[in-house]
Amino acid sequence: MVQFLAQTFVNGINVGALYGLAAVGLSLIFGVMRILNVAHGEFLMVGGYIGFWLFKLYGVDPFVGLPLVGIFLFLIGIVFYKVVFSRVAKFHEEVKLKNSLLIAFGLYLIFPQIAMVLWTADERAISPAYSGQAFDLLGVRFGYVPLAGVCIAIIVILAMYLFLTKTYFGKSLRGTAESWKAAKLSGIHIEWTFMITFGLGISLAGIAGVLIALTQELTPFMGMPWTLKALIVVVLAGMGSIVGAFVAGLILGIVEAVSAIFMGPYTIAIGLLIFLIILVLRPQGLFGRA
Amino acid sequence: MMLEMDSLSKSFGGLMAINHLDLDVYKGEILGFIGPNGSGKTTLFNLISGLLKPDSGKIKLNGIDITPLSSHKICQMGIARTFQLTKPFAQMTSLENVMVGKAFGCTPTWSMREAKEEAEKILRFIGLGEKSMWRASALGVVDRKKLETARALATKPKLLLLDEMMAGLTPTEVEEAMVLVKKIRDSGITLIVVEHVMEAILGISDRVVAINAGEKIAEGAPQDVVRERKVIEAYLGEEA
Amino acid sequence: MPKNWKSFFIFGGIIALLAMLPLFTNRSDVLTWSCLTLQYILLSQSWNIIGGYAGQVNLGHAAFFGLGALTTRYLWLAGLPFPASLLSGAFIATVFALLIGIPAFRLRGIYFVIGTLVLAEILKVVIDTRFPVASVLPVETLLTYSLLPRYYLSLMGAVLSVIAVYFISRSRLGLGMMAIREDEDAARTSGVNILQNKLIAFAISTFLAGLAGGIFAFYMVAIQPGYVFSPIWTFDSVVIVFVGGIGTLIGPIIGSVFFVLLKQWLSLHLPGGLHLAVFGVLFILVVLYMPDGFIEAIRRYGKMVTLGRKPMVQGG
Amino acid sequence: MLEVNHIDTYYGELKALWDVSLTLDKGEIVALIGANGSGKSTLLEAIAGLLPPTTGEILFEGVRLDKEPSHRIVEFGVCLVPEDRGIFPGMNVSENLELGAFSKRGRKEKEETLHVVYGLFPILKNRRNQLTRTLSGGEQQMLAIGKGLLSRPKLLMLDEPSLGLAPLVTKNIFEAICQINQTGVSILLVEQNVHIALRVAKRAYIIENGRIVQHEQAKNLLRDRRVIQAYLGTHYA
Repeated sequence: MVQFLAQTFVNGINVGALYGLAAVGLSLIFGVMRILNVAHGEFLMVGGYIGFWLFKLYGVDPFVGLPLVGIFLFLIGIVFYKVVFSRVAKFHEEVKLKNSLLIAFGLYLIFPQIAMVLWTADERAISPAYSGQAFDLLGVRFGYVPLAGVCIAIIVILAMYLFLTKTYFGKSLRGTAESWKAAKLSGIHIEWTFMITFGLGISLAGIAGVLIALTQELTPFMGMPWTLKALIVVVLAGMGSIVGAFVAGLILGIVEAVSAIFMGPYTIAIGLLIFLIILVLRPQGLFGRA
Repeated sequence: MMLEMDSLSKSFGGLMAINHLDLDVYKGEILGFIGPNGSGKTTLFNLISGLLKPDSGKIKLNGIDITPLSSHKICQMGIARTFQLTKPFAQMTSLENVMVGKAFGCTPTWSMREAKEEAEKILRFIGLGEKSMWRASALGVVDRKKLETARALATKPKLLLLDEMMAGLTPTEVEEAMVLVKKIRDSGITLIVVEHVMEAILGISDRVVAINAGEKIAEGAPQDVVRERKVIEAYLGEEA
Repeated sequence: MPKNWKSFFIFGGIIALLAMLPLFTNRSDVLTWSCLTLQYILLSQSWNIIGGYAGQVNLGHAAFFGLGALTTRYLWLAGLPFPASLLSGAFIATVFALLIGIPAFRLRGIYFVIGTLVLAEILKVVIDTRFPVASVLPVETLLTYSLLPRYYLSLMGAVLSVIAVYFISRSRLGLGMMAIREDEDAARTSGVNILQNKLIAFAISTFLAGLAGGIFAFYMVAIQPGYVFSPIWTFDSVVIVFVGGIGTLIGPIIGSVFFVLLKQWLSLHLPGGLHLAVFGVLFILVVLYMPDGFIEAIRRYGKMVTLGRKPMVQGG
Repeated sequence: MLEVNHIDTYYGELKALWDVSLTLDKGEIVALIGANGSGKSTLLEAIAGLLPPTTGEILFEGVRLDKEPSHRIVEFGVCLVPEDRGIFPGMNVSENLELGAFSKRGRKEKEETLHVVYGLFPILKNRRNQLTRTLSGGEQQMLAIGKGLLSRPKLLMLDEPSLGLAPLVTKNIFEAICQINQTGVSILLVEQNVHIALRVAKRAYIIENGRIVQHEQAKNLLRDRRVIQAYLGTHYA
């Protein structure tokens, strides 16, 4: 029984780390730019498929491909910022929120269709030779690939955290998030900050996508469910909190894994319901302040 | 006595915005309310109109405790207000703005025709008759202030709170506004007026209350209050 | 008021023309497109009430469409007369809206947006699990299936929604809704009961959405229960309302016509689902370059001086 | 040093400044006086590039500022401490000061300036690891000015530095402002406390409804009946 629970716990963490990673990018973009990118999951899907291509077509090991995908998605993010979101970023808060939602809807229409053409509707996965291998510790099974996923997620989020708190540029991102007006008056180039932020957020989504492709399957329509997961995690954590987003991701993963034992197929609904209840009782998030 | 405030307190994160304030407003008077920026005037208006709830203390309107009531109830009981930074319904016409006050205020009506007629009357009274079909977003600062007052009047209040209605007006406009305020009072409405423009406060108030840092520092006839040393120091800056 | 009479005549004329459409043509594609357009008018107007007039960006609209569709479908196939099934569906949607309305309206801004989106997703997941199998019309119904009653029902629904929005926009209720949309504090201190007003708006909006779902359930030969709860229904409504002109009577009508026709036209000329992608691109362009929708663009183009707008002094 | 020539500024469709002109010499303190909503803050925002003027020009040491973005204007040595203080409430004091020196100009001499600021406001040094949100109003204003100084401005624009502060704190802030001025920084001051403003300033402009209506030596204004009536209250006459 203890072993079973421990195993459930580990499985929950494996998935939860990915939730956290998917959410961090969304949280970063919202925190700094006040743009709610509900197409976040679409970029995550693109990242997953690029990793899949690198592996399938060129035999690049997914863990080697990871940084490549990160860089590529960063560039994609910058292009998308320049072409569409930069025009929205200039508006007032409310108009900005509304229009960023609408644009993301548009992207939500575009991405799955293009993915269908490029990669067909079949379920895909990145499955290197070592996937599925695992070791036992006290009767609990640890898969190498999921474990690596958790480690990478932790490293990426830690790096993100250090970047934001220790580097000059990172601090300027946080400053912009606090007040763009004060940031402008401090000599921070907002346009530039926004562009880098958007690139970073999308890059994080891409990395999450590759890790997801290693343990779950890719489909052209995976974007929206993952966006929802990321949104839930971000709201639980409180908008804009990076480490909080990761912790909230873990919590969601564990809650889902545990409730799967009792609720079977209704697990996802339970997770969402818990979320809604927390949202109504504590709109500022578990780790946010009022 | 129309409005009674009894030991009213409100703090924001440790900062006392209103500190055990006792204040009475008498029926039919114009009460001038002065104090430097950040002294708690707007907070007090927010408390009276129910947008904020006090940490302690009571507000009574004609003897009835209105502290626990929600804003719309308070409005329907006869307290209307304007906002210092005007809050027009931007995408609606001036007429529609004022109709909201009539349709939902103290004498609510379901008849849009009645609301419209009343709103037109009030707009003419306030001097916006010709701009009744303008969108509020297209109005200038002065017109927005007038619109704000018209909307409040349309709720048919017994007590009207005017928050810096004259800020940014030219001297002529201030004089017009002073006449207007007196006209409102003569129609039977009690007023609390927050103003920075000293001339106006002295010209229209029957009584003046000065606050600083959330506390009442003086109360009485306008000419006396502005002569008190505490007021001069707080409001006009210390003569060091 | 001659101006009003003119609009009434135009409106009546259009309805009459639409009612006679089946006399002019029996091309099933024309009727299908018209059916879809009319259903979209109903659905988007229903969103327009809560999103456009009351200003609450509800992204859980699919939940109410889905509840209406599912209830109507199952009651109808279980033998209840169709009109009763349809009304029950709309009724269930409304009841659900009122149940969740009070906690939901505690949420502001972005949280309301996310909360409603997640709410619809919960329903979708539950329905997907509970009703995994598609509902197909029984053979005897299939044999007598005709587009004509579906067409007239859609027309009735669309007309009803337009009339509803027309009266709301000219009523005390609509006045209160718009005031809430523009500034809650100002509305509140002018005597508007915010929660009550939002709930009424929500009830009307979801009733019409449930109706739209019911009509869709009547129209479709086979329905995957989870599909009617898909966020795509919400997105379509939002897209139509924004493209046409949010918070206007005509906007959703123009938006629906544009949406259905363009989508159909694209689907004829492009392979696979690519028409959706092109539609997405077009939509983004509209959002970027016509932020107030067609109605405002036309108005601005037509005359620089309109109701309540000063002539622009400067170019921008 | 600063020359504002006939600028007009709009908020959307609303005209906020009408043909405003103003000059400021090196080392001067100039005050802008006017009622709420008269356009004082707008003028500062226009100079800082937050709300660029539609017509007219703004020259600083001979360079056109009106076409430059805000972050470039900081590089020229013009810094605005806005009415809401322009600090980052969720970051601590030293992070705020660090971001104050974000410009290339400020970063070069960050350590020395920091030293100067801590000398001017010793309390900030004690509180350097505290979240800005938890500071008192006076400390926040000191931080705001300190943060402004870290960009090494030649011209410091202060919008209502005494807002919401107790008289004694106000006095301290203004003493600091005078000290800053003595180090050679020119100051453009918007202040509701007309007494203090006219006492520290050399010259003052009076602005009404977006128009400059009077321009005078500060000490003359203190004696001007009209000004006294309008802004100090009639009883003073």
